[in-house]
Amino acid sequence: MTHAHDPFVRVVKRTNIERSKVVLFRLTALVGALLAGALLVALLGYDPAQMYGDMVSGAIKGFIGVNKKGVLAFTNASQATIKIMTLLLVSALGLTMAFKMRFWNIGGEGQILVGAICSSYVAIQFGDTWPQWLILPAMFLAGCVGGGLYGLLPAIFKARWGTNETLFTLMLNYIALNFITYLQYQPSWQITGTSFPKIRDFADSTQLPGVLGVHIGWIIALLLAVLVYLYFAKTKQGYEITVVGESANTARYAGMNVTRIILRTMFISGAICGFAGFLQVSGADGTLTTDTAGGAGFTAITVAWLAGMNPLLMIVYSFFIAILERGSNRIQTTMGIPKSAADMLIGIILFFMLGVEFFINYRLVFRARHRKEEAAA
Amino acid sequence: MKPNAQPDVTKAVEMRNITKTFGPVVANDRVCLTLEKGEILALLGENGSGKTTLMNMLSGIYLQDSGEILVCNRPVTIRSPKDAYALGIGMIHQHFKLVDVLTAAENIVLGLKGGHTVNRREINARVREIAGRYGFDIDPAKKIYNMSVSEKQTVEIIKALYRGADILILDEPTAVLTPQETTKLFAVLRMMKAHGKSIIIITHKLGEVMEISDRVAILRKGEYIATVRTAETTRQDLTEMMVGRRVKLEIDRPVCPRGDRKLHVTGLTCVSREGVTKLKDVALDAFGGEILGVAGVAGSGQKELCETITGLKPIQAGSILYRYTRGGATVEENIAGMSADKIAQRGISLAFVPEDRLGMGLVANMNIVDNVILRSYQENAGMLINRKKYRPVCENMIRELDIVTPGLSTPVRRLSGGNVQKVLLGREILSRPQVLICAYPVRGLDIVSSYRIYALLNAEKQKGNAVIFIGEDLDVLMDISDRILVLCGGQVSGVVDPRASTKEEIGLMMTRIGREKVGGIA
Amino acid sequence: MSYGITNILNFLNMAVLASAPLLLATLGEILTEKSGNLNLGVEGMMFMGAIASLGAAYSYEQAVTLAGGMPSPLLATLIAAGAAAAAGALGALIYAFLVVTLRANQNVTGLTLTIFGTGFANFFGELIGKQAGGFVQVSAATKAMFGNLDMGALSQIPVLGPLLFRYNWMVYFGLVAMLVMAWFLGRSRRGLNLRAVGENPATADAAGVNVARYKYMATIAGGALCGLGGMYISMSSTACAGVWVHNCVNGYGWLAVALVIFATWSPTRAWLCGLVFGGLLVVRNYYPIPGLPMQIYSMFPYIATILVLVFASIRQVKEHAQPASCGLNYFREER
Amino acid sequence: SAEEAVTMDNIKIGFVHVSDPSDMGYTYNHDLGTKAMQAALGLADDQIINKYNVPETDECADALQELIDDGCTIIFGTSFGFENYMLAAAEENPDVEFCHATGFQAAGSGLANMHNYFGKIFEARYLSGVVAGMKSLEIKNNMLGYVTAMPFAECISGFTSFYLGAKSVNPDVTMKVMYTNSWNDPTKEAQVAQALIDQGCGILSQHCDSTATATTCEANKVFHVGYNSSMISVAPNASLTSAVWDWSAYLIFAVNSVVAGEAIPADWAGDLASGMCDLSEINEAIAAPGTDEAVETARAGILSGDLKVFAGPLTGAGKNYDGSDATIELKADEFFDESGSQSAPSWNYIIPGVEVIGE
Ligand SMILES: Nc1ncnc2c1ncn2[C@@H]1O[C@H](COP(=O)(O)OP(=O)(O)OP(=O)(O)O)[C@@H](O)[C@H]1O
Ligand SMILES: Nc1ncnc2c1ncn2[C@@H]1O[C@H](COP(=O)(O)OP(=O)(O)OP(=O)(O)O)[C@@H](O)[C@H]1O
Ligand SMILES: [Mg+2]
Ligand SMILES: [Mg+2]
Repeated sequence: MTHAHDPFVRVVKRTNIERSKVVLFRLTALVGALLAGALLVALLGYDPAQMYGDMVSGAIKGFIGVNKKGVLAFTNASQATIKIMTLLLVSALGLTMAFKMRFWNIGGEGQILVGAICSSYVAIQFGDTWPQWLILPAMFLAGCVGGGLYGLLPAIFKARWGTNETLFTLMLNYIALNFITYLQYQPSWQITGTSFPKIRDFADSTQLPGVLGVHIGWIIALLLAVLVYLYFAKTKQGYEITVVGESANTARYAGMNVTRIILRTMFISGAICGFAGFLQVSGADGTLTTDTAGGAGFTAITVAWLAGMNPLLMIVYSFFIAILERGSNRIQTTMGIPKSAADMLIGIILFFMLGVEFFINYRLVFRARHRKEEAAA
Repeated sequence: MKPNAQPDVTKAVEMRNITKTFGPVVANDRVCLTLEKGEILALLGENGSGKTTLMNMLSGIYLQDSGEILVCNRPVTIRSPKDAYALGIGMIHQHFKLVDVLTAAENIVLGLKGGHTVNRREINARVREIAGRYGFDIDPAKKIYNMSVSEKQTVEIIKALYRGADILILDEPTAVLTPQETTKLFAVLRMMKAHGKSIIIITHKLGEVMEISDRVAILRKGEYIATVRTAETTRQDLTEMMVGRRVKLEIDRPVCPRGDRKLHVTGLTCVSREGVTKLKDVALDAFGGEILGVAGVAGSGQKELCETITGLKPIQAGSILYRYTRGGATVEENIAGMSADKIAQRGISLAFVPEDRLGMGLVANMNIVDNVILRSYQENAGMLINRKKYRPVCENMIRELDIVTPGLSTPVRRLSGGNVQKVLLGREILSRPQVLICAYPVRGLDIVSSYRIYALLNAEKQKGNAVIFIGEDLDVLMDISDRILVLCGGQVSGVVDPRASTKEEIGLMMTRIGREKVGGIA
Repeated sequence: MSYGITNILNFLNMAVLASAPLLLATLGEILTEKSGNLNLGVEGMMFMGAIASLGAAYSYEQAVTLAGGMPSPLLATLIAAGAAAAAGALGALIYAFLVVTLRANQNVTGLTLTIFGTGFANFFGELIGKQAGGFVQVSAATKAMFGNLDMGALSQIPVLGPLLFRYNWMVYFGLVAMLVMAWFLGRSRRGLNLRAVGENPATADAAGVNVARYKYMATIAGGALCGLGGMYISMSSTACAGVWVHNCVNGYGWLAVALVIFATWSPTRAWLCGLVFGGLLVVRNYYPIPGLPMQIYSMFPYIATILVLVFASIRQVKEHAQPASCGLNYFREER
Repeated sequence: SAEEAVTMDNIKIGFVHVSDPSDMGYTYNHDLGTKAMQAALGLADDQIINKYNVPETDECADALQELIDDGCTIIFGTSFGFENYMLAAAEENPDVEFCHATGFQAAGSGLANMHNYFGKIFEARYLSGVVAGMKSLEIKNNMLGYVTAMPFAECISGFTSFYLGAKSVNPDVTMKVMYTNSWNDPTKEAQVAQALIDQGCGILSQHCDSTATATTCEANKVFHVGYNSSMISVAPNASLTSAVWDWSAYLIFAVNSVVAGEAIPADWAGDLASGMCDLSEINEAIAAPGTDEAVETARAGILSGDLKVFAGPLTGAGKNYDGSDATIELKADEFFDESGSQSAPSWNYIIPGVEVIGE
């Protein structure tokens, strides 16, 4: 008789679920998201099949092949995708360092920019005089140190007073952005031959060599993913980060210098983001603008999260998001669908991905089934 | 309702065949329980036997998978705490359910129906009225975060009464109270019983069961065993029903020769960040082959004592001489002022089992291996961590200490309280310490688990190490310690030989009376 | 009146106007965070409110005009406000469903909402614009509804007149919303329950408060306020004044999130701090410091927020802290 | 497809824009030009590919590449920051013509397929200044305000010509200028406009992409002179007129040249005469009496060459590209040949009567 009042559905925690099932769930969510997106564009009078088709072909058409000049390279379409992916992947790896420590670094954008600013400083000062073998490492170093120090700043306050890092890092994004605007007005940084507030293009020697048509950064990014993976799985420092993230109290008790670990980790986190900034100015853009980071610091958060903080999975997810971003450029051309559709689609996909985690962690038992189970017991 | 339709209402609550599972764990397996009107029923069982779970179903926190509940002989469905209150059931949870930043009065009226606005004057008057009736002392406008544990408990009880609870459930209410506070609480409970309230109390302390309850219901591993009249049973019988076999109820105190002085603390003074003096001029010696008990009312500086010695809290004055062997030679070094990481760097292994097991001693989300390497991962050189080396060590520990776990990769958060404590203690012992400090090592543990822990501590003592045992249960302290240091308000009010003193004497020293008055400490 | 006084008055006027959209969104986020939901999607919800209000008012006007009627500016205004609130609430509903019911990570869900809302608004803004032949705008009569109110004699009182009585209705609406919320959180029973939910949901739950419902309600109402904040930008602020401008919210949502901390979760302080914030945003126009580049001026609000953050964390006041469970999801049977 | 001859029926034309037409300003206006060109040349919709909201980063290079891959044989880039990416693409793709607005490097690049274009918008601005000057006489407020994006030649040349136009009819007029540091930040534009109004300016003009200045003027019941496109529809009681572009003049010329196989000049500056720059309709309801006549007089002067905008006697102080101070002093019979040698504006001096606030 109590059954009359049974809740219609109850939530039961799953204790174990096979990996294959997890993958299946996630794929289902992805398909669901794509269908939802399709429904939306169909309602607006576009052909969803064509949209997705164009997106994919626009992003990875041909992928890799022998180009006009007879050398093996990524195709024009996929080059852009790989570049976006590189930026996202490196930034996500940097942010993961902080996230593993439960340090909500949403200042990736700012750290990328400061890294880019520092690299640019070197490029502008010495680009014309130093040889490539010297200028590139110098820019790399400047970018990492700059991004690292910028990441260190909120960490100092966090470690000392527990200052909320989420907003601290967020505010630092805007400060970095405004600083670039400031630099655009400095004659020593400006493009020559005009007073237009734009930072000049850097010398050719400051540009990273390409591999298969894309700057070498993409290979470094892949290596970095493996490195970060190993860092967490195998090193003492990785272990310390996890402990501090779980409980600073425990870490202190275990004889860890929590302050030092927070500072060190945030320096590395910022440095990797700074490295992403370096890749942007010396691999992709060849100059510094307020769009250098272009929101990657934020999108990378979702990449890191989607991958469940697993650096190797981030390769997959950054590629996926890159396809979406790149593909949306394409549909603007072919179908006249505004580019902002990408943001909306990414949003929808993420919503589904966020939602599906629930079904991976919990099981729903409906009233009817619950009674059957009970009867069987 | 017509008066003759009123059934015979002697049963306040009846629970029939209640089953509740959490994933694979069957917390309650067809449990039956009856609470009569106007009685105090003690609910007894080992850790994890399902007491809290059962009560949570009565108070609407959980919903049973199957079985039925009758309140005043009427079948009911309790889907939320609101339903429970409507039925006159109120529960005081083991971990208080109070909002820190709100006042007592605000906490009391939380979630209640009434006008759109909170009429503070009216509520305060009502609260005072209830407090007066049962002999409570309470300031309705005081914020919870300014309250002591027993004050908070008072708020919890008034909260239940304010909502018109006739059936009151108290989950381990005495675990955090001093003996004096417990006495006061029991007086209140008797008064409530006199007012016709029905009460269920959960406690691990058999003495209290015998003192306060009318009947005792016993659970074992989620199953209902029996309900007996308190007057017709003994502690030994209760224990047997609870555990399922005979257990010895005396604590060993093996005789060992007193060893070296391992720790020599003098003039230890510690002031908190807020400027409150927590320890003042504390002196103590710990010798090998001896268990030094530390007694005191909760918050008398026990926590600070442990944390200053282990370098987790800065001190204002004092010296802490620690004797250990370095490079073959025995040295006595002052470790005062060194932080925990400094102490660890010097190669000093000062084992410490903190009060907060999952928040400080262990990392709840990590598995056993990762928790065991916590204190020693720095030992091997290089950047890399060597987990492989520790797997056999952990397996060994699991075997030796009888730790119940699905495997090495299970996060310790999933383990039961007793097993969590075993992992923690086991790891600390692994480091072969010469001094082992344990804060409330058996808090919340049932009898069997507690005895296991006592045995481990005695083994350490027999190895010639110094053990400092900070406890709350004077009976236990007196049975296991070789000496007892009594703390009061952050000062040492004396060191006594438990064999030569009485519980009353020590109790008095804990509350400043007995010896010269200690003043000037907040 | 001397130039100095006029300049101060003008400056204060602008500070009030600049703070108005921030205030609405900040109030929304305070309400949301009081329920324990840290919704970082304010920017997204503002964007959704901004496009929805404009789009709805525009569609209404188009429909009526097409039918040969005369669109009513009052009705258009109401429709715009309703649509803005509904759009913000919709964003918040998505968030609440994911976070409260499906227990998703709050930070990531909020960020996603920002990404989604930004895309949503710019997408539809561009799309409607394309259909309207370039850009969308509402009729002049509707625009006038969002302009500064003429309060006759009141506006003429020296000093007080220009200071208090020369704003658009949304500024006063923000003030009223602030007062209502201050009363709600400080005095009302439901407000007390809400605070308990944000501080300690398990306790609220045990006390018979329907935690999920409160979280949903507060988050959705908060989202509606954020949506109205977005409407302020697209309709009321003279920046857009009823014309869709690509990317018009442009970081205001994040400023609102920061302002919540600045205001230490209090509606009344949100109003005051909002003024300070608004002042910082426009101060360079009224009190330029010779030699200080404008780009450095633009950093002021952000630097000020950081200073407040640091200052608050050093002081560690228990009462004015973030609701204790903020950012954490609650599931009764979890332990 | 390189073998296939380019004809009007198969030519594909690409555009790269930094924003989209909803800005109601620069891009909107450029887009109007595109539409006019399409109508004039009878092109099908799929012969024109627009890329909107392209940032001035590497993404521009990708957008260009995409247009090339899609078969465009002529590509227009409309934002200053695109120039270097276009230069690089031009070098890579000699078969494709690249036309870049506001830039200055084509002539010096030695690339036959890279071209700059812009216009003598200062002529139109001068006329719009005349409209404002007439109004200032009528309302007896001699203070003009000017909301502009950034302190560099294009903007400085813009407000100076506007001021000179106003001054030509009202010698007592002065002007306050404030920068927003952004081409398209409506909120800031509105705030800056409000600040100027608060300081007593009775007529505002602008050099930013959005309509925020116009709507702010409308709300404050002061007058406005727009830029890029007519803003009367958004501010019917404030907007007097606008200095506008008709980009179709160049677009048609360039596309015709490609089809005809003729070379496009490295640098092309449209003007009042060619119709590329002009004044939009004058809002007769609010314009001061006599405005039309005054404008026509000035227009005739400019067209005939008798009237030079930057004519002496005129002094100004500004900065060189390296940041050092620079001055100019034009004698009574001298003039500064703005956009004479290159299409991009180069007047970079602040003249007396103009006050720049808080740079
Ligand atoms: N939150 C949880 N989630 C999943 N499983 C749990 C959880 N809590 C406990 N368990 C499982 O339940 C088992 C029994 O736990 P329980 O607390 O009942 O142990 P116990 O019998 O009380 O042991 P002890 O006497 O040592 O406390 C644990 O071993 C664990 O695997
Ligand atoms: N929320 C939960 N999720 C998963 N398992 C749970 C949960 N609550 C209780 N359990 C499991 O149910 C069993 C009974 O737990 P319960 O807390 O009722 O024990 P108890 O008798 O109150 O123990 P103690 O004396 O330690 O308080 C244990 O195995 C416990 O691990
Ligand atoms: Mg247990
Ligand atoms: Mg329990």
